[in-house]
Amino acid sequence: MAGKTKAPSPGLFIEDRSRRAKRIRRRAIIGQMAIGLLILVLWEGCTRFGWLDSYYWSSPSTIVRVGWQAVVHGSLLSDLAYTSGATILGFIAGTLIGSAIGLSFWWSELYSRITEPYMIAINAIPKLALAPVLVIMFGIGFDSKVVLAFLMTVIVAAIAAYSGVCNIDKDLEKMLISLGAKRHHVFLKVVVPSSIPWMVSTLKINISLALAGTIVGEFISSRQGIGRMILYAGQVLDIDLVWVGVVVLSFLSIVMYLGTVWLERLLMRGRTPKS
Amino acid sequence: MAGKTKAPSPGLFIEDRSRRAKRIRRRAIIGQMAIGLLILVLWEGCTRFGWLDSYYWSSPSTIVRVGWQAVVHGSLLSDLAYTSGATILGFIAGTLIGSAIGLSFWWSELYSRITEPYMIAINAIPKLALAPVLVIMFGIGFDSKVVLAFLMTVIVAAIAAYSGVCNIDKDLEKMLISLGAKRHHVFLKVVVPSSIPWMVSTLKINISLALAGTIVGEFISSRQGIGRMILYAGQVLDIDLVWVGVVVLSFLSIVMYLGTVWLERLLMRGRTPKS
Amino acid sequence: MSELAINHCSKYFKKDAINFCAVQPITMHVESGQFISIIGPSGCGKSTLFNMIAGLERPSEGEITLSGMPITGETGHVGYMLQKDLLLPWRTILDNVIIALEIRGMSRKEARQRAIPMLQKYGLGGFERDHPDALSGGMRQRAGLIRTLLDDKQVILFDEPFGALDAQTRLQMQNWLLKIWNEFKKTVLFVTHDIDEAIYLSDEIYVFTKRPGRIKAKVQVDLARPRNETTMMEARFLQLKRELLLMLNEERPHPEFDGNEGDAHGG
Amino acid sequence: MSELAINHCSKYFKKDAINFCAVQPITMHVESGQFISIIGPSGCGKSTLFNMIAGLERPSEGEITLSGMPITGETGHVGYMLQKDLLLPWRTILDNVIIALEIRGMSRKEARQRAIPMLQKYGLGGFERDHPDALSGGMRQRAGLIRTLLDDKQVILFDEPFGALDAQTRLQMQNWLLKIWNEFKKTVLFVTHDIDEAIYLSDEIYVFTKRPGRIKAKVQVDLARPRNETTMMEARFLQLKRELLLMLNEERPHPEFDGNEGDAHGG
Amino acid sequence: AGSSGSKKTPAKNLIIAEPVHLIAYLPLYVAIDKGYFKQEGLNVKTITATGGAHVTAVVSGDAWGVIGGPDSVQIVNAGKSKDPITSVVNVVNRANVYLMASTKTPYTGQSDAELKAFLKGKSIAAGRYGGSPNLLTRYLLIGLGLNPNKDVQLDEPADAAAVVSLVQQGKDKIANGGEPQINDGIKKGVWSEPFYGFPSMGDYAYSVVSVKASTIKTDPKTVQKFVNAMLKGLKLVNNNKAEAFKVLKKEFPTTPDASLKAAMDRAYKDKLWSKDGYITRAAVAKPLDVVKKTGIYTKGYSYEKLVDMEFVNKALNK
Ligand SMILES: Nc1ncnc2c1ncn2[C@@H]1O[C@H](COP(=O)(O)OP(=O)(O)OP(=O)(O)O)[C@@H](O)[C@H]1O
Ligand SMILES: Nc1ncnc2c1ncn2[C@@H]1O[C@H](COP(=O)(O)OP(=O)(O)OP(=O)(O)O)[C@@H](O)[C@H]1O
Ligand SMILES: [Mg+2]
Ligand SMILES: [Mg+2]
Repeated sequence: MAGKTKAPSPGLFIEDRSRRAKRIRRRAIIGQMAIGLLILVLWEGCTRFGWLDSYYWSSPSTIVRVGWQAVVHGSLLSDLAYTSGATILGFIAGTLIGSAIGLSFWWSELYSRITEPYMIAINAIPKLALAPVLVIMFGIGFDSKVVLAFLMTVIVAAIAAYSGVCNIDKDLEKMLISLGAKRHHVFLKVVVPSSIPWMVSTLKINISLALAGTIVGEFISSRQGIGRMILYAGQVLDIDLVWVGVVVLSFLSIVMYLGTVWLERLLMRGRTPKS
Repeated sequence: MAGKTKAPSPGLFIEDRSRRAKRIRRRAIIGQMAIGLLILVLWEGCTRFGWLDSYYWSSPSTIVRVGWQAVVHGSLLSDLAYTSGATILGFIAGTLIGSAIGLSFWWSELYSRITEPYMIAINAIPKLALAPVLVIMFGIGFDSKVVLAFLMTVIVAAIAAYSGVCNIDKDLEKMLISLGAKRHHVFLKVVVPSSIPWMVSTLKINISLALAGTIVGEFISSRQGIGRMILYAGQVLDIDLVWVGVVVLSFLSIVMYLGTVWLERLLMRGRTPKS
Repeated sequence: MSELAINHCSKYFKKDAINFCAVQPITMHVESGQFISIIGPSGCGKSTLFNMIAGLERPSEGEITLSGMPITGETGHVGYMLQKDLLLPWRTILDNVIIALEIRGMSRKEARQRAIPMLQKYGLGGFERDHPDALSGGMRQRAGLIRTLLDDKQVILFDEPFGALDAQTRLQMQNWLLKIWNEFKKTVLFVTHDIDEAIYLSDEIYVFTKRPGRIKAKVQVDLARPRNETTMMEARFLQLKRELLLMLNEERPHPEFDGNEGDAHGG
Repeated sequence: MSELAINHCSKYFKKDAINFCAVQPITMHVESGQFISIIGPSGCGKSTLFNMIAGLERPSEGEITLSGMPITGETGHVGYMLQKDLLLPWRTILDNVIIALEIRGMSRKEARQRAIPMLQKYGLGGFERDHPDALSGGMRQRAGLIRTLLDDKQVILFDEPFGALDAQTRLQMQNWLLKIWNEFKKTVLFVTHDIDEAIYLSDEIYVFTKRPGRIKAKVQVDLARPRNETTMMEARFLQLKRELLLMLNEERPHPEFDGNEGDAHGG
Repeated sequence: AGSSGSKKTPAKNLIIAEPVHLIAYLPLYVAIDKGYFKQEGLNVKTITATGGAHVTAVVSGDAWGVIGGPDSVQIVNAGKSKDPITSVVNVVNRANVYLMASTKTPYTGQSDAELKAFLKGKSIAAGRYGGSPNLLTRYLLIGLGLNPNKDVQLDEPADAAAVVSLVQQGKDKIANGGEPQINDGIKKGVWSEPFYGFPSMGDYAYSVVSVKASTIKTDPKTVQKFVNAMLKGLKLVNNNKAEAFKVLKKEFPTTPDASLKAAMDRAYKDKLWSKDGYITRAAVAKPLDVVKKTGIYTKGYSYEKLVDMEFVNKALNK
């Protein structure tokens, strides 16, 4: 506005942060690709020349070939859809319900304190171990994978939301109460929105936990899914196919990660990153 | 100090927060025990009266009995030592090295941006799936469990430390630089200490991830450990013993959780909780 | 109209098992439409008194009435503004100022319609859809005051509302507040550490003793209204300032080196 | 002794692809041991100027010298204190004030020995082992100043150091600063929004224009030292205040409603 | 850790990787418990390695030998040819898998045609895909002219115990498995005695001990000692039921006696354990035919390369 004065004489040093940021972004993408390429080349080379045992390490070209076969002759695509579907559903359910649980702790400190150790204990149960019980409780269908993805995420989401609740600006609550607000007003208008950054902060971790949960669910029993494919491949020692599964899961997780980054940006719209 | 005037007349309303806090703490402990007892009684009752199939659900009394057998005739205690040892070592290594990685991102934005997607991808690899490769890489001994616990925690720790790095008060850096500090001064005197709360905040999640990593390591291959015991029990359909393992793990995780709470308090000494 | 009466209100806390007096019994009657300032050393209980009036804390003894109705321990009877603007960072300015109306159950749409002219009239036109982050400190306090005004309470408490603003913005805000007070004829209770500010704005100034707080003196500010920047150069202004400074100095425990007796402040 | 010279220094930023002038070319010579204040509207580039002197930002053109030596773009030649105390919350007060010595490579033990008498002398005795959280705002700023003093630079820049303090604490801090300045004979550059403060403290006041900043006037403060609270009631003081107020009012874009042209401030 | 390296003690440390801790591996446990390995100067320990890691552990050198199917050994050998793994002694010589029908839909037929008709359209809890029980079930279906992917519904849980609950829940009508599942199911009334047993296939190299070819080459003495002790273990298990049961109890301390007893009875009845440790051509052919028919591994094999019976022969001739 007022700063747009005459152009300064040439040869001046002028700081330009946005250009610098852009340059870094561009270089980062180039660097990422370069590293990716380097890994691929090294991997391929090492296995070609026998520095790495290609039986166990497979090789990028083999993985692509086997992966393509799995797409054409196998059911890789529908497996992928199955696994990502269960993961996303479980993630959404776990995050929403977990956040709700965490937020509900705002209503009573007593209640939250009583519940905490039980949540921790439940979280620590290795789900794979309780397969027979889980089969009885949740069956072996698609829902059971969703339930496991849900179970993996719900407690982490609850803990995060509760951290948010504990860090609420008490003065905002006070302000609202002084305006004559009831507790449910405070909850809806202050507690929930001000906990959002905390909930958002665990999305990245939760999406990979949800994926892990789905995979465990498929290990327990499944007719479809990447986890089932990997398990099968491991069982019959088809390590190339194991690698296909691993690579697909890595890509899936990166895609989901980007999804959470986008979600984060969406939820944090109109807020500066928390200090 | 100046407030210690004459005692007020009796019958006044006097606020006493520390007493209220103490009361809540006492009630919470009572509540926790009550709920624990309730669960035990319900569980025992339901399985006694056949509302739950005791074959799958076992029962508290059976679990205690089988657990005692496992202590006396089996090797429950040494299993417990094995699992918790690997977990704690992996947790410490993962947290320290992960934090170091996260902090190292402070030195270059480019480097951090290039690295991030690869970290995410590595984090998403289901370790159980790569069992054959992991055996080749890390063997089947105690170290391999530590490595898996490490792998589960290192990325989460790195992400947390990096969040800390991103949220550093730029003015503190500026102040130090204005005093003539070099980059390594800023790193050691501002970046590291001011990221500690962020690193501390993931300890709770990381301890259970480390436990999960150890269990997976024991599933892959082991001669000892609670994970191996659970796996074995599942294979011989000794579901009571599976429950013993589950209960022991739950207790272990609660103990470790309390340990991290203590560690948190230690590391955050002299700091108020972050706002 | 309404008169705010504080009858023998005191406040005790229990700390480390000993009773701790924050405010000694205070009795105060504020007539409708008056602008009252309260000054006193840090930690003397000014904020505690306000919390009691606003119903956020229960007095240990005594009673508070508004137009004769007891309002002790009840919230929602008076407006309250703090030094921190306390705008909700995730809401736009417009949605921030209507929050009291929302709580009362008015629909957002109606509330917004009512708020927009208010924002425009009082210097926030064009910022309705911005988030608080985008505004300067002065503008944020302005939004906070408009929120309080929309709540439409007869009595408004201000607890150091301009304490965090720089001196020039502060002066603008004082003039602006006087203008609004003049238009709305509210009863105002105003806590400040700035003696100039207290004199410039008030009809009456209560001086509190150091902790535990008690009314030390009540000073009438007999300066003509409307006041403007030249008022501050008047002899009577300077005389009042000298008087008040003297009174406050008496209440300062160690005039040279000691800060605020360990109360955390600032930043 | 040392003289600080700012020779035709300006600062441009590029924002959204257009050049944006934050500070117009400024030339200033500050003699050793002087107390100089700078006042001007918000956003006029005062902090940017200080950042250039401290070596934190590179000027777009021009040069800065200290006792004839060029220090443009170099850090560590002058002391710098901001409104935020910028104490490291995880260090005790004692360990906070010695940080500059540590950076220079002195052992902690030696640095502490040097700092303790300083803390005791200047009102922080007994607080050495406390963390900053436990201190009031005024005490924290005191610790910040002691940190700067221990760094032992001839020139110290203050950017609104007392802006976040309440009026009474502020006055104490001003007296304390004058006392220290008198003992240490440092060259001080002091940015403030408070005209009273500028007059009370300075030998000379530079008034800046609104953005992009430029020196509008240079006012000699011919008040006798030592100064105390009665100084503020003197006629010459009031006259200077009136003059400066007038100058600043000229620089205010919209005297009534506009705040700080959208610059975020406060809180 | 702890591969064949410790020279401080006279006994040589050997680690045998097992995919699961199984009642069927009793001869191995007996040889350990009764000190047969000790007598040969060996200190043998087992390690449980899942997900195909049991064979890998030998490849990586972490384990000295592996107990498991020759089919998985062949698959790994085909993948990496440098130092193939070779089977040296037989342990379980019957396909230790059975089919049970839910008590709600019992099977009473006798002929293949009846079996086919019974299986068609049923849902079967078949265990982890790629695992032996699963593959054998598929093999049977294919042999009967049924398509495992179309004509029946296979549920393939990774966890053995889940099979029982699947049938009990009514999700599946048929289950496969071995002991102790069978007995558990019978006790719970989920199913009755198996209606089909794969032991009927006769000699079947279900679990053999295999070591690296390089081990045979560089350290044949140790291999010989190991085989000697294994044969003693097989002998005791086959001849002294009471002693064998004691060891079984020790190895599976928390499993109820009844289950263990049922498992032993069934094992003796179906001649589970190899009499002499010898791996016949026919016994190897069957598992490799199973992986071939089910499409897991189709590249073929050579008995001479996969099996080395010189040690068993030497021990038997001694
Ligand atoms: N909830 C509480 N529990 C215990 N003590 C309290 C509580 N609230 C306030 N106090 C104490 O009561 C005294 C009065 O505090 P109050 O905040 O009312 O002072 P104040 O006059 O507003 O000070 P300032 O000018 O610094 O804002 C202080 O010593 C404070 O520590
Ligand atoms: N790094 C930067 N990039 C772009 N613009 C900047 C940067 N730093 C400062 N500015 C702009 O330069 C102008 C001068 O800012 P500066 O902080 O120096 O003002 P100031 O006089 O200190 O204001 P205040 O009194 O509010 O502290 C402002 O308009 C600001 O937005
Ligand atoms: Mg207060
Ligand atoms: Mg500034």
